[in-house]
Amino acid sequence: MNTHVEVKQTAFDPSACLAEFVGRIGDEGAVVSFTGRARGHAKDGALIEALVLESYRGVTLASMRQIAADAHAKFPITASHVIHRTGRIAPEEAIVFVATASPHRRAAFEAADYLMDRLKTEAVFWKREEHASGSTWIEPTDADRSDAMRWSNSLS
Amino acid sequence: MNTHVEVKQTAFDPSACLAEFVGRIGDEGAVVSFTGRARGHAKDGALIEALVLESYRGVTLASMRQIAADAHAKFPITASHVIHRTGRIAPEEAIVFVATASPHRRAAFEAADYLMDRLKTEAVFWKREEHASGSTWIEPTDADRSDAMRWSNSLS
Amino acid sequence: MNKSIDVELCGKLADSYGGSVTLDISQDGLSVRELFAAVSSAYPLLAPVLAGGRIRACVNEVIVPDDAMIHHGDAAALFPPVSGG
Amino acid sequence: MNKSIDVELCGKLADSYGGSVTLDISQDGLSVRELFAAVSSAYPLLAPVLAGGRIRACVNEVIVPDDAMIHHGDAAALFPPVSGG
Repeated sequence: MNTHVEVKQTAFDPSACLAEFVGRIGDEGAVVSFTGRARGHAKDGALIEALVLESYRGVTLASMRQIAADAHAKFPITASHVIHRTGRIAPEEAIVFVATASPHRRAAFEAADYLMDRLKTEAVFWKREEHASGSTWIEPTDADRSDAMRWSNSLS
Repeated sequence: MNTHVEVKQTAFDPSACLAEFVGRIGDEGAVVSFTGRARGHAKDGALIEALVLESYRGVTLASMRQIAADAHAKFPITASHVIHRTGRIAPEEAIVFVATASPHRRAAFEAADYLMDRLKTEAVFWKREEHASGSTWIEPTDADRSDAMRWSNSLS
Repeated sequence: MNKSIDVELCGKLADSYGGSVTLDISQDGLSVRELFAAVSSAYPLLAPVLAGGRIRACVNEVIVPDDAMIHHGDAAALFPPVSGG
Repeated sequence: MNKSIDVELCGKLADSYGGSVTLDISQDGLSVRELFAAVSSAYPLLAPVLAGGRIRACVNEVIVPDDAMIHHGDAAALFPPVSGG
């Protein structure tokens, strides 16, 4: 299985990840990437100073590897790339980068979409937003859970 | 409308496009990119030497701009980037690069997916694959047409 | 007095006669429908594909309907089905 | 003779008592169910969230069911709902 899964302690550049990913695939016709970035403002408009992500030993990486393996089992993709930050993340910095390659456009899109839905709800991270008045733990939203449910009726 | 639409005569680097795109957006949480690349083998396994794309004067760029405008009208995206090659394209080179940004993951995915479906079937290009025994014109497949139809029942 | 017009042939339409063909047209011009008939008559290898209903005419960088008029000096082109990406 | 075990508290569970708490446990160990009760009793601010049914136990880097056993020397942790991305 041609996948690269990594937890990063420091800031990373999504375009460098895309370059690395494209550099290790063949002549697949379709490459999809998703970059999740730390926002600078909460829904109520309050300034967010940082997003802090906590991981747990090998469990976090293992959960990401399982999700990548499931994506390869479920979709005809030939390669994937899953990078996730931990630690203190400034607004506009990347939190997560996912890329997929396939001969088929639809498979590449769906697998990237699936990877993100699973990462949002099942990857072993805990995150909180720090703002002037304290910090707020962020859990998956109802939308995140219903997005993830889209795939479950045909899970292998 | 924060969109950049361009026809390129020469090879371009999708990761540089992603860097440029991310460099001109704000703190949007979701960035999706799609790269379409020239394949090296036809479905029957025959070696493809090059993909040749033809465009027509200002009509090609206008068709791409219309598709980008429709994506902005249809989805809550804040920015988009649409680059398309013309001319002779070697296997593994990028043909098309699309990127979208949104506060919402689903909107970014759907808008990129939509842009590609429309570009495949409505952008004013003609393409042929060159191989040892001659060349073959490529038209949208049935899958391309049915992909594009997915959006039409809710077209604004 | 007749004038002539160059019609650009895009994509696979260029396979038989190259990227453009020339037609004599009257000073009053002709409709897209008449253009198709004139091209089919003067360049018979194009007749089958022009009869297939999937070719569009482009005049001065705008895709136009069958009853649009074309005059000497216009930039006319014929588009087979497009395919980007 | 009783032994002790450190239980790591992940995410929001660390808000009240920091990132880990210590429990005395018997030499026979205890089940996950008993761990929840012992933590709730010794660290009462954690009792409501542990009773909510959404906390999972992780022993030696594996998420385990309620009847799994934990012994002195195991790496135990409590996970609130996870959220990546």
